[in-house]
Amino acid sequence: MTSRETGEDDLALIVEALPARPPWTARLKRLSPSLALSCLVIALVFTWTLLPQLFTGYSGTEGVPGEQLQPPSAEHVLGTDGLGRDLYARIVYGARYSLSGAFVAVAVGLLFGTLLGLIAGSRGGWLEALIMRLVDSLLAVPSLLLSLSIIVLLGFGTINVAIAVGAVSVARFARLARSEVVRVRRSDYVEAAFGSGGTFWAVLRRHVLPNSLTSVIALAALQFGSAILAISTLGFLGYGAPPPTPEWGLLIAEGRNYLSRAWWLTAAPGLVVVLVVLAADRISKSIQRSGA
Amino acid sequence: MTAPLLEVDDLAIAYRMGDHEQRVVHGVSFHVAPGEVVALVGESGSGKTTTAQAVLGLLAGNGRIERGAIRLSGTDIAGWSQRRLDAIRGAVVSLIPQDPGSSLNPVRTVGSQLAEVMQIHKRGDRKAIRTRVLDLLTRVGLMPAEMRARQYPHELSGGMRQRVLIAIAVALKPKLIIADEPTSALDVTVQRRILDLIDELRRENGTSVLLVTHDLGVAADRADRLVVLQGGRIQEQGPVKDVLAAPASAYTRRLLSDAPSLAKPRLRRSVGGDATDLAIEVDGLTQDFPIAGGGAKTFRALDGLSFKVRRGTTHAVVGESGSGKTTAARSIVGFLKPTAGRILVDGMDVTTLRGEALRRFRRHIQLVYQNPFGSLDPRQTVFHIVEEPLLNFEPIAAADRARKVRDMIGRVGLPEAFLTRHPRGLSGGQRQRVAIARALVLGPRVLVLDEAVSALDVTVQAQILALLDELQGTLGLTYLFVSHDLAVVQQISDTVSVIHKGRQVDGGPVERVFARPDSDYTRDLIEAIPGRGMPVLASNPDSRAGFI
Amino acid sequence: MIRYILGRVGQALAVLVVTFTAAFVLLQALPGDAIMIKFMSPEMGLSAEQVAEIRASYGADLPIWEQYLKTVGNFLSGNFGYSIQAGVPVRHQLAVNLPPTLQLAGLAFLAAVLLTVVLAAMSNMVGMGRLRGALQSLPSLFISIPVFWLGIMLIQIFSFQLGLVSVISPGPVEKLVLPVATLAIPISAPLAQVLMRNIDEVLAQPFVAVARAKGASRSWVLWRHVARNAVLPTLTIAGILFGELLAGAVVTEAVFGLSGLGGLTYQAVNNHDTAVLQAIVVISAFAFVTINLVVDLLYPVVDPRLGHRVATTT
Amino acid sequence: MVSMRTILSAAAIAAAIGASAALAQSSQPVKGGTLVYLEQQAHTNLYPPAGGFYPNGGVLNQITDKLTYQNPKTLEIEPWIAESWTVNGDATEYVFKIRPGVTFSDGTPLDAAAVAKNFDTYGLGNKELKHPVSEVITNYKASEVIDSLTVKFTFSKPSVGFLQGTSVIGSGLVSLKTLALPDDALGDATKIIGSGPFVVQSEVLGRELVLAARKDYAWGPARLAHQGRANLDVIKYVVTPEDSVRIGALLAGQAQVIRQVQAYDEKQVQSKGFTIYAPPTRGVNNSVVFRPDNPLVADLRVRQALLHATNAKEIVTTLFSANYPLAKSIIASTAQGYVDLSAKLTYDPALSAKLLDDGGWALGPKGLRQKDGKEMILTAYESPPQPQNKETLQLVAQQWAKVGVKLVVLAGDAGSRVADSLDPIKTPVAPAMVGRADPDVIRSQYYPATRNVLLQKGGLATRVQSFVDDKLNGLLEAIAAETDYAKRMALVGEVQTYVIDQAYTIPIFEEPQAFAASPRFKDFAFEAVGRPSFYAAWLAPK
Repeated sequence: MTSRETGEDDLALIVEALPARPPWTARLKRLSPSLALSCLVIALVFTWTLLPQLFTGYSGTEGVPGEQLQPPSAEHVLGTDGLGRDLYARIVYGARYSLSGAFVAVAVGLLFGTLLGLIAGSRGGWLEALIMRLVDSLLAVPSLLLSLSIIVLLGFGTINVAIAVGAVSVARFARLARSEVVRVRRSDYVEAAFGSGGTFWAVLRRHVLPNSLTSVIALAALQFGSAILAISTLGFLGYGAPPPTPEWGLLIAEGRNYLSRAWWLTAAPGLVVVLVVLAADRISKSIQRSGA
Repeated sequence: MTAPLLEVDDLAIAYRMGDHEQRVVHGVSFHVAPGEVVALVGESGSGKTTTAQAVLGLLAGNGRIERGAIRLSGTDIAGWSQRRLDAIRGAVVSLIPQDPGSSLNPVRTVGSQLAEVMQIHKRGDRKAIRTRVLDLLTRVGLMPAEMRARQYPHELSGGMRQRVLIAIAVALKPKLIIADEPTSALDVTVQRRILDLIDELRRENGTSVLLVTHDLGVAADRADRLVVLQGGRIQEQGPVKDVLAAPASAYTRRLLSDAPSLAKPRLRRSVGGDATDLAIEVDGLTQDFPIAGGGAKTFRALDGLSFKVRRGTTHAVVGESGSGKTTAARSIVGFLKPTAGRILVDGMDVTTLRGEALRRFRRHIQLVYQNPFGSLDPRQTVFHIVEEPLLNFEPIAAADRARKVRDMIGRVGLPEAFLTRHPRGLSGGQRQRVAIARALVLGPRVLVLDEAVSALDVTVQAQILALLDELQGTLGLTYLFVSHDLAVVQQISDTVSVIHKGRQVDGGPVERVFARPDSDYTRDLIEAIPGRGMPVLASNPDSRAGFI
Repeated sequence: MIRYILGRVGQALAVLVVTFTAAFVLLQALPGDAIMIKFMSPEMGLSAEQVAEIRASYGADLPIWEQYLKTVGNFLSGNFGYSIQAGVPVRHQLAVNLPPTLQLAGLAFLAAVLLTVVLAAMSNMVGMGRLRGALQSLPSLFISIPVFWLGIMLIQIFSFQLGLVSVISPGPVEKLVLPVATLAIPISAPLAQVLMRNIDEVLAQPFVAVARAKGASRSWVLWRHVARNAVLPTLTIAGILFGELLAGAVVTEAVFGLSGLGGLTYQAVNNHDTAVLQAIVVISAFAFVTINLVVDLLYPVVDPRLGHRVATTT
Repeated sequence: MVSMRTILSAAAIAAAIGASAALAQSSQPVKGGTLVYLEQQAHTNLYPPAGGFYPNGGVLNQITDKLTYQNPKTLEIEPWIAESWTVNGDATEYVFKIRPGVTFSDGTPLDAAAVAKNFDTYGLGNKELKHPVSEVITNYKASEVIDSLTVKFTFSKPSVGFLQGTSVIGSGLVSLKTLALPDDALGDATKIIGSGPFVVQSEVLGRELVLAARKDYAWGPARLAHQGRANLDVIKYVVTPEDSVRIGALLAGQAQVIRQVQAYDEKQVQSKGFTIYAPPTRGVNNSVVFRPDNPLVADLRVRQALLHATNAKEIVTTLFSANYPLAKSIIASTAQGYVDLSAKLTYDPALSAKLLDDGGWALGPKGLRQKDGKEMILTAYESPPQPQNKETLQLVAQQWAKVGVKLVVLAGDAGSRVADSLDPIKTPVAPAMVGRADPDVIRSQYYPATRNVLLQKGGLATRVQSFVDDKLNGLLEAIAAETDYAKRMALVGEVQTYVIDQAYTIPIFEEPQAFAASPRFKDFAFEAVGRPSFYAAWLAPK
């Protein structure tokens, strides 16, 4: 059966009207405000991780006894905590731990998950069956139970917590990667690549990987957000990084005890987390679209 | 003459693309008289479908009528709210859509979807509607109606689905039917029956039809008047006879000349040469596929296909969907291992090749795909697409590679500027040229073209065919041309095999087969080709130039 | 079809076995064990010999593989072992803790589905043009809020500030309002996102245009054509969400001081009470595979197209 | 018989907590009503000797009676289930006369036989049933039922602490049925059959526990103002781990009493007209102890340096309130035998720095002390049950950092915590406290065979290499054995001085049990070490 791509050509005409690759200024112009804002948020948070001292004069870990539990004020923008530590400073310094944590988590999931999915999707056969059953059983164990056990196993600390969170997301990445690889493998251009004498690995490298990665990257951006949340949840359950690490999840988790006395201690970090996760989510969506 | 049923007056439509608006229909005006069939003819991007959607009030979300009027029996409905339009849609104006495959809700029975149009417009009670449904199904030739009514779309063939959609369109005896490419997704034989059915029904009810099509042949056979659109502007309009006889606009002339037709002279006479120098020899090719979930049961897609192709000639494998022609192509290039039979390409038996040997064999024979949108990696630039095959064999210096690629891009008639483009920046024809360049860059002796021009507009199609012809001349290539379109086949191939349900029903030199077919099936195929009544214009000289 | 079903069931069993074994190995690897934690804590003041005896009495001194076989045997005979920390058979603990969690998770899931449908429907209503964006970004907001934080906030606002519901000794219904909300909101987010995406995809299908061309109104099309087509693929993520539900339950139960599987899990991990954990893993794995099995087997039934196509749960 | 001087001295001491209990002696008690009591943690095993754990004590104290009653005001030992008693000269024989007509809630009589069986179990443990030995009973030999209401206990060595030991929650009397159960069946409160004013009615493990008043209860301690059955009908224990939820629920009127009110919440609770109760625990102060087996803290100078680097005053003023008095010794100023050692507990960074230098710990780069390549990095696990322990340790870490010592505070899961706490290498430092109104508490805290906080060799901690302090252990044994009260108190003083001189411990504050209660809740009383007693309590109508 033949099918006609109606309308495709006049679209092509429009594209031809533009230069092959629009200059970044042009692309920036077409950036939607919400996306721009999201990028801004992430960018800011990143600079926090790199040069916290630029953003605050206070220490993120050392408190000033006698200045504890002060409400937000001129010298303490977001108030102080039970040890007289400036909350804003703790949030700024905490970015390093939260983000690195989230990064490690995503990296673990991305690396192992994508690898498994790639092998399963491209090799197929019994190997695929085996891998996917393993992935399923990973999903079958309640994520929290899994990460808790892993932490107990590895011991406490930012990185271990991150690994535990990442291990849980391996399954998601694996499944997505596999389905993407399978999709790409069915495409004509992959067959054409084989048809022009391409070896398995060459085709994998040139076509399958780059084309299946878009949605995987999108998922990564999404997971980045949920990793921060997962880490904070573990902090709440007492499985977070050891004090006085100003990791955001810990801030919310510790702050909640003061809720009836000092609301700002959980409200402020909570808000920051929500913003960052929202931003990650928004960026993930736009990556997804750009791929489609 | 009577007052027009539909009057489109200076209609302009624009689509929102990101932050700016892109006008695609520029002040189109035409009318449809009661009982009349008017064909909107144009290639992709001509704005014909957009115009039709506007008449139904079903523009895509980002579409907007900028100005102009759409008068239905005198009243302008251009500004109407969806709510008001709902009242006339289906009852006064109805639609026969393009792709029967996806135009029916997959999870509801055809009966319920046919009944729905009557429920929406509250025509009769349950019982009345049910009997009407059965009548309609019977009328469009879906029998036994009771059984069909209970079936789901996926249980029907393309033609049957289109009949259901026709039944839906005529159910309420509307004044106007908009048929948007009603048969372009169907095989020619089916196409003819469907078009006949539409004709009968509209005669019965004195319905007017606005026939939207890319196929001048179909328009010529079925319409009273033609409206030729290009780039959202009307090139010319008038009674079919006049327009075809004496096209006023150059564009119409071009369309006429480029439209493939049996009556046309062949592009080239078949070469003489050594009858024993065979590029391809297929002998008793048989291919079985396991039936999914059917255990050991298998389905025979090809049954003992045999033919020989002399070097430097073009052999066509013709058949309708499901005939097994694509299977044949894929077996010959070595993507499928045949169940039985022998395939010699340049004297090598493809069926015996495995692993590395098969990989090396690839450089002898290349495949060009039907869909130029799916066969190019969206992430590669034209340069990398064409370069890639060179990386797969003996290493070649980067400079040489670049030279080869440039050379090849030039040969397929694309400017070097395109090397940095990505496929999405190219039109369909351009993409197919890139695909051909990729196929040829390894310097194969044999090229298998699987419906390689079917997805293209006639003008583009003509250019690609011309290009292929030229390349064959200069490079002495052998083509295996797989197609459903006899007209095209007749134009470019020397020998042909007609296959039907996996079996070869006809074979031999094109002239012989087309003049004196062995099988009734071939005869039907030939008769079904639309546009037999069309006048013949000499092939357009500027076809070879230009790369639109 | 039969082969498809058998294949599916086989896969399910495979997953169960793999999960069981993997969990057993993981749990054995945990540092220290319940016996040490309970009997070597200073409050008990036991001598080393006494602890050794206790260890033996639990069969905790057998080699790993023997313990593994023993555990497998026990589970097959429906004996989930003995919780060292609580000093009661695991079966009893489950009997106490499973029902409330199932109730909570079940209601939360329903609430989430309801919320999802409302969101999806509203964002596709006509005249929602302005609100649409907001409604569609709501799910993103939902997944961005830490569950425990949400819970604590809901308590503070609805129980302590407004005094609408009591959290300490509430009535049977009252008891569930806030926890269900806390659990449902984050769960509804992925559902809503998938559903909305599917709806948009289906709306782009030609058959929708055909339905409109019949004169069907937007909402008619939404309910009679889009709904079913869009909901089907959404179903398939139910399996994934189950895990999320349990994770959410741990936190929710901790915040609201409810008894349930969540709290049990947390306590068990905390005290390395491997018998309990093994049982929880098996139960949730079982639930997981059954849910997915049901979805997979139902899918072809609900969707006539898939005579035997496999419904993926991603 | 306990000498007069105890009572006097004790009376003086007791004044402190008198205040709280005395608060609401006014208007007529109301019978009936349900009390909702919010606990921070779920009770664990309710084998009475495990009553040292606060949530356990909070339950056991309502459902069991004891042989004797220690008056929280005077600390004098008064009759309760035992009408009278005699002790021989060297405290190796105790004879108790049991009050007639007392029954357990299962109807069985609380007689000499029952008491004997109870103390045989507590004193010797029960291997088959895995019942451990009670830490409050030492040198227990045997019991002898003289007649149905007279029982005699004999000891291998003098056991002076025993009389007071019979008054503590850990010696709560339970029915023979209960004692016949294996230890790990006692996690279920409904299995604990006592003779107390309340009876366990129902329980949701780990979440909720309902006690009902025993209508026929008529054997409360004779000297109490309140007699007969308890005023309240029902007590509902709800385990509510979330601090904010406990406070919120109390203020919102959803509960009447909550345990563990953090110091930072006291102000606003009182400002809303609610009452804070902070009975002292009279035991070993909330402190930081060292594990000298770990080479890093083996050197006395290092320990002393850290002692002087710790600014306990700052901790108390920053994190706590007036209810948390600054520690002046290793035991509370309200505990027996306390001596004021505040002179030795000075905050003196200069001295501390000097001591470290002398110890060969020179300031390295990044301000961390080093000695032949090793850095001075210590590790401690936070102890969740102790008030703001995480914050306390963080503050300590901050203070130690000033002298170039790094303290890593871990928030481990219970499992890892217990495991690591038994390994001096993993945990050279640990937070510690224990509440019990008897000098013997010091022994149970430091003695290798019991809590062994210093991790000496000979205890459960198998990873300990060599560290043993025979002088300390000798003193501890002496305390347990010494029969003469004055000599005993002298020894207690000696131990305190020794422990501080050795800088085994850095005392921080005297830990109270902080409760908050609605103004409607009256006659809220506490036993000697701060466990709540709801026997006399009552709820005023709204």
